[in-house]
Amino acid sequence: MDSKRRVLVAGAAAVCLALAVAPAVVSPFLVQFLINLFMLAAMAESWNIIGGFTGYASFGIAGFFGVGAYTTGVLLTAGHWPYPLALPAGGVFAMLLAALIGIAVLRLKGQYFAIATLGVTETMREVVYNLEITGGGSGLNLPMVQSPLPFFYLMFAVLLLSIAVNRRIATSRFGYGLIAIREDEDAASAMGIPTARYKTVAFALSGGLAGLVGGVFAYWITFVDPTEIFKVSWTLRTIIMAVFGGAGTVLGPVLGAAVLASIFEGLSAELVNFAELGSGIIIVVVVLFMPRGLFETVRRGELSFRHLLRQLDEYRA
Amino acid sequence: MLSLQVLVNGLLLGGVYGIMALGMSLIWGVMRIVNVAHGALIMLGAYHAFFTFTLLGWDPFLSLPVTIGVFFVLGYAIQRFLLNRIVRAQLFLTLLITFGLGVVIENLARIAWSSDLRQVTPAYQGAHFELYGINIPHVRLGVFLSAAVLSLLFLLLIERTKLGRAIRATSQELRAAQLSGVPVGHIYAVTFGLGTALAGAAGALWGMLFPITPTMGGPLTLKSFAVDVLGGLGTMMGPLVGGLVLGVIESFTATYVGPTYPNLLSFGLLVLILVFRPAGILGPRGLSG
Amino acid sequence: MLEVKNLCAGYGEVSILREVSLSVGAGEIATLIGANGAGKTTLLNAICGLLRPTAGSVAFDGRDITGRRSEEIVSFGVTQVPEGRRLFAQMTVHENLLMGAYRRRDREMAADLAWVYRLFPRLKERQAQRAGTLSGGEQQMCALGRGLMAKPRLLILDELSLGLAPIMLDILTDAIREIHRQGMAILLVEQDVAVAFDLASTGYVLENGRIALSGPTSALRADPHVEKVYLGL
Amino acid sequence: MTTIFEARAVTKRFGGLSAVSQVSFTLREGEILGLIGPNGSGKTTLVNVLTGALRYSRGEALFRGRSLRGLAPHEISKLGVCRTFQVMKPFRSLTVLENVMVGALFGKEGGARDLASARALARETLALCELLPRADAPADGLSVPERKRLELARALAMRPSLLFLDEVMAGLNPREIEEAVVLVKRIRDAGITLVVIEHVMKAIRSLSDRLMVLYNGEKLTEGPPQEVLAHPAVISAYLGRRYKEQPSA
Repeated sequence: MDSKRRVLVAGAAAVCLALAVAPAVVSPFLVQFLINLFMLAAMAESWNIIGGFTGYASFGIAGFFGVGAYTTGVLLTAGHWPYPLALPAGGVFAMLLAALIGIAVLRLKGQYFAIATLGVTETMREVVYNLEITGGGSGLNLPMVQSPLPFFYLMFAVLLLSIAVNRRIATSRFGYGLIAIREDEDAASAMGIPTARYKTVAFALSGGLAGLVGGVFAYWITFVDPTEIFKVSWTLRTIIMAVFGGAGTVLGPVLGAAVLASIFEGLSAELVNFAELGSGIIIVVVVLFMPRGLFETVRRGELSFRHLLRQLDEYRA
Repeated sequence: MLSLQVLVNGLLLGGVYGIMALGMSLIWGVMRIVNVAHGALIMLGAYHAFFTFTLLGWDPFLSLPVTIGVFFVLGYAIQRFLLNRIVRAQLFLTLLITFGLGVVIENLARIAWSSDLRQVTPAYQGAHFELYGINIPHVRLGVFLSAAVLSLLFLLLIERTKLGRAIRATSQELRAAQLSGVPVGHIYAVTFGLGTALAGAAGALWGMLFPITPTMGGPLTLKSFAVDVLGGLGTMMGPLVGGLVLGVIESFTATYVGPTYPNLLSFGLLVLILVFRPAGILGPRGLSG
Repeated sequence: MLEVKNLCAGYGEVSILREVSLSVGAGEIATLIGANGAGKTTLLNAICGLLRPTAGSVAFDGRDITGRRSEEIVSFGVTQVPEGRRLFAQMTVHENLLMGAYRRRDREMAADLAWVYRLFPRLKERQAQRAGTLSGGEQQMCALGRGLMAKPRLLILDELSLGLAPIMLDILTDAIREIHRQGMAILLVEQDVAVAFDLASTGYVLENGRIALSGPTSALRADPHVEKVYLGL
Repeated sequence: MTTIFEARAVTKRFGGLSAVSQVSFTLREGEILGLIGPNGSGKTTLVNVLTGALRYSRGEALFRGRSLRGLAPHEISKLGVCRTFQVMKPFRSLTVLENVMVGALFGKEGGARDLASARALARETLALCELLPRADAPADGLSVPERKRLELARALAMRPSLLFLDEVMAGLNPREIEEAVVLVKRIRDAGITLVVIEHVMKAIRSLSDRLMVLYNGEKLTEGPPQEVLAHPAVISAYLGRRYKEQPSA
């Protein structure tokens, strides 16, 4: 490994160590913030597989997040499954559902794919809303767990898993296939890439990971209701973090999540009322000035104000 | 007789659905932008009607033209100074920026007017009349007729006027429109202005039927999606047909299946249509590319 | 009338035009020939304001129109009939022609419309028909008619002969001669060397973004290089 | 030399208009067939049908006796029938080397399936196409001739047995055309059968063993270059009516 990579790995190890020790040391509020940060980062990483690498901007990540949460929740409560079984089951079910939906929805492109995945999420919410087993409109209660510590490590583990999956993809034949599909699907198909199969696998992986995150979230919050868990803002906040950080890179989405989550958290601490407003303004500013994402903009050394203004003209009417 | 009443209720509601979706379909047809802030603009329209009604005492139907004018200017400004900069960016950036815009509008409304429910209650709120045993409230009929008149005026503008020709030309062949001397940036701004005006009007009408809150926008954006896709995205008549059809379907589902099922149906329909007949009822074939 | 001097243009980092100069005199027909990918359409887009040139200048009737917006350039009297016709497919033939006159405020539009219908009687028959339903040749007539409706002083035709049946080509070349007789200057961008040399008095040969040869078409016709590159005999 | 490829009455209709109708031809192993015809004569449409990008309206094609009709593009390229694109389609955010690696990774069966051997094969192919110095440059920074060679290198890295080259010489100046001709000959000497679609007559004449002419979607004629190019119908169809009849304007 050349020196640059050795430094990178050492840095990552140090971060992991610090985070592992953190819960014992740091205030309960910060623990909650870190769990939330891990969750958002893991969601951004899972979206990155289909939205970043493959270039298919799915607006349905909240759907699989919700499916995972509900599946784990139902297995835990009605099914009396032990959590260590219920959680992975939630992820696997979300993955299978994503594969099934993917086969149909991935035939669409661009705006149509986005609207279809948005519709999928809405349909999932309405299905859950009308089912007995999921507690219908009143939601689902899960058994309480006293300390948030297990969720701190669990969510961190899911984040590491999602980063590992992204890394594995980025440095594999499958990853090159996905990137080729993003860049030019016709050329990719002509060069021997089974595009339909690759897209479906990417969509399933993305859905499965989001399902896992949902499974941890459900048990952490111990209450799940359809309107809250399937909210469109889950999806869009995930996407803006991935895009802001740098979609299509391994660590970009995590960086984006870390920066934006801190800003959103900071905002909601001081000006409670204006947090959402702040996040809306940030989204508009990021898309206008840094459409390629923070990661890419920094890498190209274009963080200066002059470059940002030039960015404004690139996509003018 | 019940089914006739349900049908009429569905049609009356379908009128508002149609006008709501028409604004989104226009913006999509001309600029290929999916306006996620559409619902937030509808919400603003409802508040605008509410305040002109409560503060100035204007009748909500009579204040419609004012709403349309104000929202046209608002829409023109949004496109001219914000969206024209990213109109050629990749898809999900346009989706993201309109989502950000929607969040900003929604939260400004929440901060400015708080979250408690508002309702436009003109004097004739309760009045209704019977026709062959069917109960027709004045307000609902008024809303339907206004929506119908607005749609007609809009279609005439698009089909008969020079401006309408320029808008259609730009949506069908951008380069040829430029080479014919059409100022495309201005036409985009006018188009977004018209779309926003329609959203504002739809909001004013919606506010007479249902409670007004800052968060009413989100579901309305999705409903407009469903109507447009059902009717045929990017076509002129599609949204109006889609609105009536969805209004009737939801009305029947609510009555015969259960009050919580209409949304399940409309979103399920949205996905099924996109996958199997993306062109919708009226749209040309092969829009899935 | 049209003066292009040392024009450079391209997309992103890839520069396509390298110091191109050409001119079209008043009432003259000039032609620009070259293989596809040589930069012909890029040059036209730079002239007509669809693409901002990176260097050089474009002047029309002495007025500098470099980098001006396309709608301004149309109102100065420069109109381009684009490659591949690009009609407004869902709109009727009549509406397509009206769109050509979008910038005009004067009264003679009705007279011009009548003239276009006399020039192309078949368009008159099909005026209420949707442009997308016309045959290739008829679409080309409609595109040409749309350009004429802008009452240009310089008409630029990009690949008029593309995919046309010979008889249709004859009708259109006759129409061009008629238009030229009305005093209009024409810049003909063509792949069909025969048509180009038949109509135009001066010619420019564009190769890989550079003007390789220029001069009267009678001289160019006999030039070995032209024969070698464009016929390959 | 054995017949490697056979097209039988290949037809493609869009609505009423048939872009390609009843085109049949055969290819012998290691041969170069030149495919010429005016714009809109159906050349690219024919390639799109044969390589699976478009569905057949009628007819079929056999590669080493096996029918290609109904196969998806990636299945066809796995058999060793590959193509380049007339409108170049580089993977912009990837480097030149990575573009070619995609070809190596997903080309004919039994090729380089791990990144290391794909990288090595890609380097070799870039050397063949004289693009090695540009290996680490982003694909969208290349000049027109370089992009043409990238298209070629990507297809070569798939180790094809039969390669359709769609206007790899369009827009090149005479010197660049000479280099491209040398390169294509080197590919043919590596045992690859080629169908070359070009407008540049000089290149077509020196490269092709046989020439096929398409006009309005139909096969006008086929045969050795000298014979085909002197054929009166080809002259008038390809050059346009009047060039030869009245040389003096």
